Amino acid sequence: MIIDTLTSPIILFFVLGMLAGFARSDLSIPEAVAKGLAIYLMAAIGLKGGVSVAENGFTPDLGTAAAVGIALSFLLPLPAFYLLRGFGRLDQVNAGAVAAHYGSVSLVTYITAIELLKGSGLVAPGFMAAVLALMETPAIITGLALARRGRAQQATEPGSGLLHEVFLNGSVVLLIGSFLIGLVAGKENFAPISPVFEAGYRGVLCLFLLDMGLLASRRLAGTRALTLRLGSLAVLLPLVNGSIGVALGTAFGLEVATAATLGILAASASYIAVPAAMRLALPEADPGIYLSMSLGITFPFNVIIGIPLFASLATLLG
Amino acid sequence: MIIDTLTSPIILFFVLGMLAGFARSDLSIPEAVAKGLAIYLMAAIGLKGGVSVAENGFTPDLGTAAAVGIALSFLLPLPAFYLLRGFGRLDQVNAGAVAAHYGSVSLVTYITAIELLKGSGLVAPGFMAAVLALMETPAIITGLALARRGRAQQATEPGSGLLHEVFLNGSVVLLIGSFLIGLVAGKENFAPISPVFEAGYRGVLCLFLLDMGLLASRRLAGTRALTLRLGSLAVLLPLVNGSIGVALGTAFGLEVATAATLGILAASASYIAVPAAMRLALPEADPGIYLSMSLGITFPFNVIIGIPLFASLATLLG
Amino acid sequence: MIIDTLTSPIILFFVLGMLAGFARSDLSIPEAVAKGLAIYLMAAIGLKGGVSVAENGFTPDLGTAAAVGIALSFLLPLPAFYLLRGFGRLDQVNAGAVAAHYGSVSLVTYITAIELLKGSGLVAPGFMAAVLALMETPAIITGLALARRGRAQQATEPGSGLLHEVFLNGSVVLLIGSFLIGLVAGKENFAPISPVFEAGYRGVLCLFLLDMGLLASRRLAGTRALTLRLGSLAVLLPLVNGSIGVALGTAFGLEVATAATLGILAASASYIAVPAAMRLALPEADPGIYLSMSLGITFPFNVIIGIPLFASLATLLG
Amino acid sequence: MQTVQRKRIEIMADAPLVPAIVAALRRAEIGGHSVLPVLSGGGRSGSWSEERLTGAETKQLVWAIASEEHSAQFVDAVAPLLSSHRLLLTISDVAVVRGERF
Amino acid sequence: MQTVQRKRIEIMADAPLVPAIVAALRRAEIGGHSVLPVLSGGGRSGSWSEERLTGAETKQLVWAIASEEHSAQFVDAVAPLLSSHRLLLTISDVAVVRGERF
Amino acid sequence: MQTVQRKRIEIMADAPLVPAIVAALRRAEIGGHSVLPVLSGGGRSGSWSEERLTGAETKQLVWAIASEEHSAQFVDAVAPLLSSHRLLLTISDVAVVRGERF
Ligand SMILES: Nc1ncnc2c1ncn2[C@@H]1O[C@H](COP(=O)(O)O)[C@@H](O)[C@H]1O
Ligand SMILES: Nc1ncnc2c1ncn2[C@@H]1O[C@H](COP(=O)(O)O)[C@@H](O)[C@H]1O
Ligand SMILES: Nc1ncnc2c1ncn2[C@@H]1O[C@H](COP(=O)(O)O)[C@@H](O)[C@H]1O
Ligand code: NA
Ligand code: NA
Ligand code: NA
Repeated sequence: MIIDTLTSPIILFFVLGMLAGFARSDLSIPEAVAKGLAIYLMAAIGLKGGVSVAENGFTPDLGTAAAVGIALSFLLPLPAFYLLRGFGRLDQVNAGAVAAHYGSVSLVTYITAIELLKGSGLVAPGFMAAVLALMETPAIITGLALARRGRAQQATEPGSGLLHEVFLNGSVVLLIGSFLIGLVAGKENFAPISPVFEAGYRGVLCLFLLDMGLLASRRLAGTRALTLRLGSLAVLLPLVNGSIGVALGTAFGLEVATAATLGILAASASYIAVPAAMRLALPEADPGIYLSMSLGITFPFNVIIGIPLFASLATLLG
Repeated sequence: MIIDTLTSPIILFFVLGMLAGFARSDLSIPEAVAKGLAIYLMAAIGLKGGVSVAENGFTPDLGTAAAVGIALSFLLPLPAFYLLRGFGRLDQVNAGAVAAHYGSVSLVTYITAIELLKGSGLVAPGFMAAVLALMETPAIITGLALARRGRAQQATEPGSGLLHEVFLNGSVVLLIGSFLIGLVAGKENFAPISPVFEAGYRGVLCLFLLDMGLLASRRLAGTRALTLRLGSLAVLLPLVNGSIGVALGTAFGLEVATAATLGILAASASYIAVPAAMRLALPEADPGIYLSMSLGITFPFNVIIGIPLFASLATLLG
Repeated sequence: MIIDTLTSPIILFFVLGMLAGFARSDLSIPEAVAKGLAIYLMAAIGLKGGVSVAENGFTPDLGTAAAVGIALSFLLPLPAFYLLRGFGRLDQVNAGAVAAHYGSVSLVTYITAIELLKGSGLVAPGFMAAVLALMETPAIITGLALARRGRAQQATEPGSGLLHEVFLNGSVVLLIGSFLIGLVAGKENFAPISPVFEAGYRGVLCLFLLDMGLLASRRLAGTRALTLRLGSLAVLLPLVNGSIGVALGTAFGLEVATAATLGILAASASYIAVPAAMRLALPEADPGIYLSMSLGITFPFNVIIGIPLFASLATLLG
Repeated sequence: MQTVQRKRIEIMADAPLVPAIVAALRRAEIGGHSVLPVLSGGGRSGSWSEERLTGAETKQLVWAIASEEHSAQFVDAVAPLLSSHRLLLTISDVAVVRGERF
Repeated sequence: MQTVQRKRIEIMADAPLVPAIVAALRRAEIGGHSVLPVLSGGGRSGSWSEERLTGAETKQLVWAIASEEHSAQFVDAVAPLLSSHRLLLTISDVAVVRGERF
Repeated sequence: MQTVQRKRIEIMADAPLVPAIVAALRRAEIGGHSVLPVLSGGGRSGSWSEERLTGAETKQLVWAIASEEHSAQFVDAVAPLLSSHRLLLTISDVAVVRGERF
């Protein structure tokens, strides 16, 4: 499947972005357009997920995957935190901030995985879009608790802003909202809008991944904060988390494609929702560390190696 | 038809935007993207209108609808102005400014109406896109005359800028321009570009209405200027104007779908072209008032209740 | 073919943009959206070029066209420079800067040409997208050498930045990159993304040319630097360069469509990559001159007259 | 370090009014200006940040360097508009390097 | 030329922190503010310009005109946050034309 | 209110030249800078606002807080470029709160 991966235009555009970024080309996609593409992708996966649940009904798998996903998001920051403090030599605040990123999930990794899995015959059920949304925030709570453990809660402003940021952040609202819209509308009402949300999907993903490649390589090139130990952890953590995710999913009786997707979600690290929350709640943590790790290393690792790896693991165990 | 409306993804995205805005989620569509979507929608309805006239030729209905539309735009600000001064307790300048908004039309209400009407078998003729463009500006002239009546014309700069703003504002130029392009190109030349302007249309409209929902609810939540009386007028005025529009359209022998669309145009209130003109010509009028009324109340009212209502009224009278 | 041209929506949108710009309408496409559209168009022509070479294999024509194209880009600035100094009365620096623009190529002229030629049965081979990319930069080198001849190289900063700008500028990287992606992916892997990059292409081009029309006419209206002599050269240079391009292409045995496209590339003048390089390397040259000539006059001239003209010339000679 | 003393004029204004302000700058013989975007803001009439599609409440910041004499001329010309048009006009001192031409 | 002396407060801050700063301005009874976008920058912790999708490192410039008294009040309130939140807070003198209300 | 006196340097420059200016700031040991977007403008060579696709005439505003010494150093280094590159370079006084590190 790795070879399949490497002739997929989606991945090739990502690689092009990485190379252009490393070569310091001035190629760039305007911020507003990138945000627009992200909104489109979120609406599309939400809608398609909702429509597919409207077709197939609520299966027990849905409940299982959601429960396992939420548990993973809550718990994965714990081992990560100890690895980051011990092997990674981070202080408490930075270790908590990074751990939150690795417990949470990456939307783009998910979207890419769905496409690549489809290419090799593993069709993840649509409801995983809702599981994705549910896994975004629990890790933030665990990460903050770890970062602040044993310290008096500071009485600075952002407090209330944070809860808000966490539970009503744009991507969660849009994912869950479009999921519900897909559920209410059903296949018939989805038909007239499917030229945009279905047919256009993969092409838009190419352009979006071009931009992600540029972001990832520039982030890596511009960093001053990354040590060799942290770089290694940015590969080790997805391996550990992803394996746990696949194993748990299989153990709870999920289908191969579902378990593979759950593993990929567990392996992925957030670089949109969690950084914004951390900047607000832990401004003393260094964004250079958590962004370089999650966006600069873990994201490309997952896209190119992690996805086929966890797909194989799920097939093996399933 | 109201139930149809409520399972349409277009309306559901609007409702999602309203809810997200009221919950103060940080979900937002970048300004540049929203403007890009608006330009796309205007070009698409202009083109499709022109192509349909190229197909069907100039019918007498076209002339009738245009004439009635222009007359409505000129005259509807008059009763609105007296209601706003009397019941609404606004001063002369603000009443004139608001009246101009209600005489003019809302592009997005029109687009949404066309889609929803189509869903219930009422196909508005393509030339209504040109009628829409013609109805944008006359109300501005009446509104300004009302606001300035009895006062010496002030000799400040913007004067000449205004005429320009009114007659060459981007949306009028783009609507009329694409209408003419559609007319010249005809169905055959339109075919190669129809995947973008025809197939993509409804999906793009979903994303655009998501943004409009966000704008409308934030405008309403952020206002300090809205009284209960003005809020009631923001529901009463579209009811009155829309009924007049449908009745006149029917009286002049227009088809049911045409009369319904004319009513919806009359009921709709501008929130793009007219506010910009008012900011220039009547800077002392409070944008908090006219934007809250037209964008915050009248627009959602029309999208959810007004469109099916005037469609039923036209069917009844027709 | 000129009549075909004038009923094509692509050209009509360009004309609409020109008229709106001259009438000083406030119609405008947000910068970020225009850049997004440009990126889309570059990725699309690169991809389609690569896929077509993957289909048809590397033909000798490819090598010939590339070699002739590079030679043209290197050499065309020379006659242009002497015309600009002599007839145009420009100083050495400005003449060198303008000459670089006319040796290099315009992406949008190319894209428009491909579409219009296709309309009249001349299908340019996909590899011309790579030739386009190869022709972008050599002219910059010649133009700079001409501008600086006989003068000590100044020791200001931008030097190293320039090489970078020239060889890794975004459009070259994206064009060559997507060409290679198309080559690797081939027709089969291109199929799932073709709804975006193939079907959407012409519609997007309409919106992009609307913007180009606005830019061209505003550039022309806002200029203070353009003399009648320079204005005439902005028509003469594309005529000369385009004829040389068609003649050379035909002489080297290229097919009619290929020779026509080569001529159009030779006739076109850059207004994206070269101006940015000139601003860096020759900041004392006046952007008012080179942008008004290339974007304000030569670009519209080529789109409306040059393309059908060189197509006819190639058919005649071929 | 060869500098001249100049005034920096900054005017926060509604986007639709900016052309009129630029025209007033020209009439006061101020030869150059730049316009900076503003994302959001708040004041006595509430806060704005999302009305940008309508554009009616978007602000822009007009930024111009001018001599004391010209800036006084400009202020006198534009003062009547200040309250009716809700403009915020500030002036501060600034040293312009090699700035004889401004 | 009728002007009053005021302070111009400018705070360069991470975008997610701007609402908290605006709240602090309000608590110091500073009635208005504007927020300007910032494209890119560099400092001791490296340079940023392309992280904008994530938004975590994007800066914005909060710009407010206030009386000397109110601005001192604001600075005292916000000073503790300056280093933990990496804010850059500058204050300068400015003449506001017809500016009694600011 | 614990402040230090610093200089605010503002340079209006063509976007393609901004990296060179930032490099010059670094050479003058000015440790930080920010770049603000500019929407449009006008000067002796006409007005610009829509050339943004080509980027060749777009301006940006480089904004840096520095000590008097470093800013003088910077100005001396960059002065030769001012006219050939059409830069507008202004310097003004500013109080930086808790600003020892700038
Ligand atoms: N003191 C201030 N400092 C900075 N910007 C202000 C100030 N007062 C008002 N503004 C800006 O001007 C807009 C309109 O102000 P107002 O007319 O007071 O509602 C606000 O939304 C801000 O963007
Ligand atoms: N006095 C000024 N104040 C503010 N910006 C200026 C001034 N003069 C020039 N500029 C800016 O610099 C650009 C180029 O100026 P110029 O070289 O005079 O054409 C203008 O388009 C403005 O954006
Ligand atoms: N001296 C300065 N002048 C202007 N902006 C600065 C300065 N120092 C820092 N900044 C801005 O603040 C950001 C963070 O700075 P730092 O915390 O030093 O990395 C930088 O990326 C710049 O955008
Ligand atoms: Na994870
Ligand atoms: Na109306
Ligand atoms: Na050429």
